[in-house]
Amino acid sequence: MPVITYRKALNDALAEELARDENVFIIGEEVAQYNGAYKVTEGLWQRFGDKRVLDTPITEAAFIGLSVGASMMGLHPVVELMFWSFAFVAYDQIVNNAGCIRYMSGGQINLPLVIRGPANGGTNVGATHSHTPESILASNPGIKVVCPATAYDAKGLMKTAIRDNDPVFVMENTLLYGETWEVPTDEYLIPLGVADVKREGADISLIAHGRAVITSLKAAEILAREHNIRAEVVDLRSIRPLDEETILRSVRKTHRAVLVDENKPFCAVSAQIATTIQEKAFDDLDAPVLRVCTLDAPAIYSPPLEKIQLPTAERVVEKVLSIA
Amino acid sequence: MPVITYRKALNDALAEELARDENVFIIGEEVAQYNGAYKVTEGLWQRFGDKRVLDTPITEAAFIGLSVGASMMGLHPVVELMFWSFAFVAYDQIVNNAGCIRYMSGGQINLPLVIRGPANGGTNVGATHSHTPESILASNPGIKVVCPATAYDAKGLMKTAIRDNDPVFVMENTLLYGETWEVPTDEYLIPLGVADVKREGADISLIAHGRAVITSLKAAEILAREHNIRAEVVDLRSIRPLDEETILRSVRKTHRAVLVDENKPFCAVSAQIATTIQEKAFDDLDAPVLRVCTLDAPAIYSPPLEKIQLPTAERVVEKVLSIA
Amino acid sequence: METLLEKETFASAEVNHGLTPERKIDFLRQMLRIRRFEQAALKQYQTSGQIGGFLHLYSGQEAVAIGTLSLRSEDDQVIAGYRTHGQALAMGMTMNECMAELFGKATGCSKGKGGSMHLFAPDKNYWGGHGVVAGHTPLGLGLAFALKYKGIKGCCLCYLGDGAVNQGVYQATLNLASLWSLPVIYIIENNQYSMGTSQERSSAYRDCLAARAEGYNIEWDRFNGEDIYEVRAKTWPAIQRAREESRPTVLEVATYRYYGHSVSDANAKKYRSPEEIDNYRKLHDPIQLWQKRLLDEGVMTEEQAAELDAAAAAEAAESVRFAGESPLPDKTDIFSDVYSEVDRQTPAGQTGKFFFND
Amino acid sequence: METLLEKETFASAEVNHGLTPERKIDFLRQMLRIRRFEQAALKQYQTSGQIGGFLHLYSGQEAVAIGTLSLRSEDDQVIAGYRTHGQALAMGMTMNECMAELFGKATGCSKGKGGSMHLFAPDKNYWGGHGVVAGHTPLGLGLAFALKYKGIKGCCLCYLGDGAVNQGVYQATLNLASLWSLPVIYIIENNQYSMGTSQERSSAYRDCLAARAEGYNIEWDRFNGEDIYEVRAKTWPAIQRAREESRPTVLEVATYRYYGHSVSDANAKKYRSPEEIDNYRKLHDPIQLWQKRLLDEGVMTEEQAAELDAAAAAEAAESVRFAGESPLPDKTDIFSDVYSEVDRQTPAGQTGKFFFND
Ligand SMILES: Cc1ncc(C[n+]2csc(CCOP(=O)(O)OP(=O)(O)O)c2C)c(N)n1
Ligand SMILES: Cc1ncc(C[n+]2csc(CCOP(=O)(O)OP(=O)(O)O)c2C)c(N)n1
Ligand SMILES: [Mg+2]
Ligand SMILES: [Mg+2]
Repeated sequence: MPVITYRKALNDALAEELARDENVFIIGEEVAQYNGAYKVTEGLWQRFGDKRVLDTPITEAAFIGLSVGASMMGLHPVVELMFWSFAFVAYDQIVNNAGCIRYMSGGQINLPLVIRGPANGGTNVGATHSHTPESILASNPGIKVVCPATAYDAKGLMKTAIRDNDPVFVMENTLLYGETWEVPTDEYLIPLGVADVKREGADISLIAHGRAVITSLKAAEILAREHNIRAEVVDLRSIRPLDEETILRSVRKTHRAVLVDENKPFCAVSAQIATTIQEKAFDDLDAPVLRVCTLDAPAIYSPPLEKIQLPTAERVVEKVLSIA
Repeated sequence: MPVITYRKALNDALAEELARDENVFIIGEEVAQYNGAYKVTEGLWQRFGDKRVLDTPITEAAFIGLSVGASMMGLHPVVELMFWSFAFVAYDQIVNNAGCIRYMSGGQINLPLVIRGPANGGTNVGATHSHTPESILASNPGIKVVCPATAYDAKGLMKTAIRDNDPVFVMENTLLYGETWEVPTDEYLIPLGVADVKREGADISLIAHGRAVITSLKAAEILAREHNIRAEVVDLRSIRPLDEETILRSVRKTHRAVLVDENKPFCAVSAQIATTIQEKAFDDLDAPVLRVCTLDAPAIYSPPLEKIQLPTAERVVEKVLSIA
Repeated sequence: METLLEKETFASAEVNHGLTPERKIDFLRQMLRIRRFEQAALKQYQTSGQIGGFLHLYSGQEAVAIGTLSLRSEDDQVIAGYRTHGQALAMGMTMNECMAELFGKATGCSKGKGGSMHLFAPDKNYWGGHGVVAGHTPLGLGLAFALKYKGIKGCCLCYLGDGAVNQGVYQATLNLASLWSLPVIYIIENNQYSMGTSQERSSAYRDCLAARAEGYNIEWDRFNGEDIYEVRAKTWPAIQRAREESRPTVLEVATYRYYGHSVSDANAKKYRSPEEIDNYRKLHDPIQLWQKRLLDEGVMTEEQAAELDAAAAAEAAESVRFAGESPLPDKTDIFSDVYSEVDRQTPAGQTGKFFFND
Repeated sequence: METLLEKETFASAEVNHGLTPERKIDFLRQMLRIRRFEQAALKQYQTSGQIGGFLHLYSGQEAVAIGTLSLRSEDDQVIAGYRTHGQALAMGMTMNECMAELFGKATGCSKGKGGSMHLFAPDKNYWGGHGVVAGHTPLGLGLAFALKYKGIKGCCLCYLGDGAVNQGVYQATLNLASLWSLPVIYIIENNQYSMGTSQERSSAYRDCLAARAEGYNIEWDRFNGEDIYEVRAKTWPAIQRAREESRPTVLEVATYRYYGHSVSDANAKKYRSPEEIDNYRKLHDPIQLWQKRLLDEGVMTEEQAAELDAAAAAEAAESVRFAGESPLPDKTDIFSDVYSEVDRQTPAGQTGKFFFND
C-alpha cells in the first residue's frame, strides 16, 4: 500500500470529492492561489478552477455565514479555517447558524457543510492560535465533530464528512500533516461514530483522539517494553457521534482507563468520556478513570515549554503506573 | 432581613460598586435609558449619569473589545450582555482577549472586567437565545465564571466579581430575576470558589449550580417527604474557581451523587464534576455518579416542551431513586 | 430625499405602470392579512398564555414587505431577521402554520421548534426568520452565492433593521458581496429605533445608513416605505441590477413600527412620544394610504375594502382556532430535526451515539 | 494621491519644521535598529532552531512606525497586530527583551509566553502585539475610551493591515469610535498584500480602504509611508484631532514588506514578482531614503550613518547573545500569569481550585 502524508491524504480526499460532486466547493483564506497556508489544498485551484476553489478575504464570519447559506440551497461547501482557533471570530455563525437552523426550521433545512482545518497546540503560535475546540463544538447537538489521527483516517473521514447531510467539523493537526501512513489507493469511506482500536491490549485502556492517539501508542509501546503492561489504545476518531460501545467494551475488558486528551482538562472531551465510563461500567472499574490532558494554562509560546504542556508519552506512562 | 428579588439584589450590588469606585462603569445594550432589557440596571443611569452607565449600539464584539481595552488601563467595566448567548458574536474578544492577554503579556496586564447577563433556557426564546455557556467559558484558564442561584448569592458574588482583578463572568437567570430571598442590608461579599451547602443530608448529594439548585432543593423536598431520602444539596456557586473540597466532602459523606445541570450533557459542567468525583472519591462511591441535564437537543421553542427539556424535580427524583 | 414631484411619479413608474387592478387589490389584501394576523397574535399573547418568548410585531411596516416582495420571481430567495411575520406571510405562508408556530404546536411551520422569530418556508424560498441581530446577513449572501453558482438568474432579498447595521458581520458581508459580485439586496427597514435606542444614538454616519455601502463600491438608495408604488419603483432597479449584472445593492427604507420592540417592551411609549406614534398611525399608515389610493384610483370600492379586511380578520381568527386545537409536539419530537441523517435513519444516522441524555 | 509639489512641502510642514538634527538622526537610528533586529532574528530563526512559530518581519515598513510614533506624547497609547517588532522597538522596548521573547526565554518581555506576535510593554504604553487579525482594533478603542474617561488628553494609535480592514469587528469599532467621539487613530499599513492575497482580491472599495471611514462620519487620509517627513506631516492632524477634539481618524499608509508574510511563507516570491520586491528595495526603502535626505540636508555624514548602522547591528548581536544565554521559563511558570489574584496570592487567589491538572 502506498505510504503518504496526512496532508496528502486530505488533499486526495478533497480532490476526489470535488471530482465526484460539482456541488462541492472549497472556500477559505489562501486555499486557492496560495495552495493553502499548510498546503492541504495544493493543486486544487489549478485543477478545479475559480468556481470550485475560492480564496476569501480575512473575514471568517462572512465566509462561514455565506457557506451556511449556500449549504441551505443544496451546495456542499468545504470551508478551510486556517486555524480552527479562528472559528472564534465566526462562533455565532458556526454554533447558531450551522448548528441550530435545521432544528429551528422543524427539519425543513439541511446543512451539508464541512468546516476543516488544524485544531491543535504544539506549534508555538501562542494562546490565541492554539485552541482545541472539539469539546466546545461537540457540546452542541446538531453538530458533528471528527478528529483523525492518521492519514488513513483523515482521508476516509473527510470523504464521509463531505457526503454527510449535516454540518461536520473536521479537526486536523498541523503536527501530523507531514507524518506518513499507509493509505490504500482504492476508494474507501470511514463512517462517523466508529472508534478504532489502534492497538489491542488487556491490562488498561488508553482512550484518545487526534494526535493524542499517537502519544498513546508511544506510551503503550513503552508500557509493553519497560513495564510489561499491555495497553489497549482506542482512537475515538469521531467525537460526535461517539462510539460509546467500543469505549465500554474496552474498559470492560481491561477494567482500567487512562484518557489522553490535548484539550485542557476542564469540561474536556475526556471529562465526557470519564463520566460515561464511570456511569456505564461502574462495576467493571478496578480504579478511577484518570486523565492526561494539556497542562491547564493558555498555550505557552516558549517552544520547549509548549512541548511539555501537551500530553507526552512519559506523562501517560506515569499515570498508567499510578493505577496499574 | 428584607426579602428582595434576585433582580434587585443585582441592582443593589451594581449601585453599591458604582458608588464605591469611580473606575467602575456599566456598559451594554439598553442598560441606561431603557433600564436594561430585564431591568437589572434600573435607575442606575439616572443616578450615575452618562459617564458611568452607557448604552451601546448592537455591536457586542466592539463594546466587549472596548471594555477589555479599558480594563487594561485600570478601569473596571461591567458589561451587560442582554443574553449571554450573544457572547457568540464576541467570542474572540471574550476568550482570546479577556482570556489570554494577561498570559501572553507575561502577567504585565490585569483585566478587571465583569461580563454579566442571563444565561439560561426556559423562556421560549429559541435555540440561539438559550445557551448556557458556563461550561465552554470556564474551560479556559484565565477566565472565572460564577452562577448565582439566589438573590443573596447574586449580590455577594457580583460585588466580589467587580472587585476581582481578573475577568469574571457572571451568569444570571431570567427565570430567577423575579424570585425573592432574604438579603441583609449590611454590606457583605461572597468569595469566588466557595460552594454552599444549601441543604444538609446524609443519603445522597445533589450537586448543582444556578437555577438547577432550586430544582434540586425541590427534589430534595420530595425525596424527604415521599421517599424518606435525605438529600444534601450542594450549590457550586462558582464554576471556576471551583470548590472541589466541598463537593468531595459531601460525597464522602453520602456515597452517592446526582448532578443537576442546565447545561446540555456533552462536556457539561457536570461532566467535569463527575470526572473529579470518580477520580478523587472512587472508593467512597456506592454507585455511579449520575446526571440530570437539559435534554440533549437545541432549545425547543414550544413552551410546554421547553419546560420538560430542562431538568425538573421529577427527573431528579427518578434519577436518585435509581441508585438510592 | 426625493422631491414631491418625484413622489408623484412613482405611481407611473414603469414597474407600476402595468399593474392590474387585481394585483393592486391583492397588495391591500396581503397587507391587511399581516395586520390582522398580528392583531390576533397580540391578543393571544396577552390573553391565552399559549404564546411564549418574544413577539415582534411588524405592524406599520407592511408596505415594505409587500412592496418589495411583490417584485420577486420564483427564483428569488428571501431571508429576514426576527421581526418576520410580514415577510413570512408575504412569501405565501399560511396564517395557520404561522399562528400554530407561535403557539408552539406540532402543526406550526417549524413544528413548534422555532417560534415567532423562526418562521421558515424553504419550499417557498423563504429562509427565515433569525433571532441573532444581523447573524443572517451572510446567510443571505450565501443564498445569492448559490444562485450564481448554479447559474440561476435570481437574487436574494435580505432584510435587516437600522440597529443591525452596526453588527460587524453585516459590514464584512458587504465587502464580500461586492468583491464577488453577488446578486444580493440588503433592505434596511429603518423604523428609527433598535429596541429603545434611536438611530442617532446607535449609528454614526454621513448622509444615511445605506450610504456606508459606498465604502464597498456598492450601489445604494434610500426611500420612504409607506407607499407601495414608491417601494416598488425604488426596489426594481436593485432587483434588475442583481439579476442582470449580478451586483449587490443596499436599500434603506424609512418606516415605523406601531408597537413596542416586542410585545413585552414595557417602555414602548417612553422612548417614543405618544404623539410620534399617533402621527404615524394617522398620516403614514401604509394600509390606509394604499386603500385611499385604490379608492381614489377607482380600482376598488369601500365595500370591497371592508370585505377584504373582514376576510383577513376571519382568516386570522380561524388560524387562532387552528393553532389552539392543534396538538403539541410529542416529548420525543425534542430529538427529531437535530440531525438530518438521524431523521432519515440512514446508516450514517444510526452509527454511534448522537444524543447524550443517558 | 498628493502631487509632487505637496510632497516637497512635507519637509517644511510645521510639525517637521522644528526638528533638531539630533531627532532626525535618531529617527534613522531607530529605523536601523528595527532593520538590524529583524535581520538578526531572521538568521536565528533559520539557523538556531530557538525561535518557533511565526516571525512576521516589518522590514520595509519602518518609516511608518517611526514616523507616526515620533509624534506621540507620554499619554498616548499604542496597540498593533502581529507584525509588531517595529512598533515595539519604536515604543522604547529593548532589543534584549524582544529577542529573548522570540527565543521563548524567561527574560523575554512576556517571559517567553507570547512570542513574536505578542510583545507587550504596558509600562511604556505599548499594549501589544496581537495575533488574531483585527481582534485588537476594539481594544485600541478601549484604550482611547479609558483616556477620555480619565480626562487625559491623549490618544490611541492602533495599527492594522490592509487585510484586517475586512474583519467585521474593525468596522463595528469604527461606528463606536465616531458615535462616542473617542480619540483613536487607526493606521492601516497598506503593504498591498494579506499573506498571498493582493488588496484587489481582498477588498471592494471606492477610492481607498480608509475612505470607508466616511460611512461612519470619520475623517480619513491616505499617504505614502516611505518618507518620515510625509508620515509625520500627515499623521499630525489626526493626533491633534484626537487630542483637541476627541475625534477618531483613519489613516491609510502605502508601504511594503520585503519578506514573505512570515518567515515560513514559502510563496513569498510567487504572489509578488521579484521585480516588484526589487523595485521597492531599490527605490522606496525608507531607511535609504531617510539617510540620503539627512546627508543631503547636511545633518549627518556618511561615517555617522555607518556608525549608527554598526551600533544597531552590534546591539542586535548582543540581543542574540543575551537571548541565547537566558534561561527558559521553569515548568511551574506555565501556571503563573494566568490569574492576577493567584499570582499575587491574595485571598481571592487562594480560594477554590483554579487549575485542573489533577
Ligand atoms: C447579537 C444580538 N444582540 C442583541 C439582540 C437583542 N435584540 C433583538 S432585536 C434588537 C434591536 C434590533 O433593532 P433593529 O435592527 O433596528 O430592528 P427592529 O427591531 O427595529 O426591527 C436587539 C438589541 C439580539 N437578538 N442579537
Ligand atoms: C482571524 C484571523 N484570521 C486569519 C489569520 C491568519 N493571518 C494572519 S496574518 C494574515 C494576513 C493579514 O494581512 P494584513 O492585514 O494585510 O497584514 P500584513 O500581514 O500585511 O501586515 C492572516 C490571514 C489570523 N491571524 N486571524
Ligand atoms: Mg429598528
Ligand atoms: Mg498587508
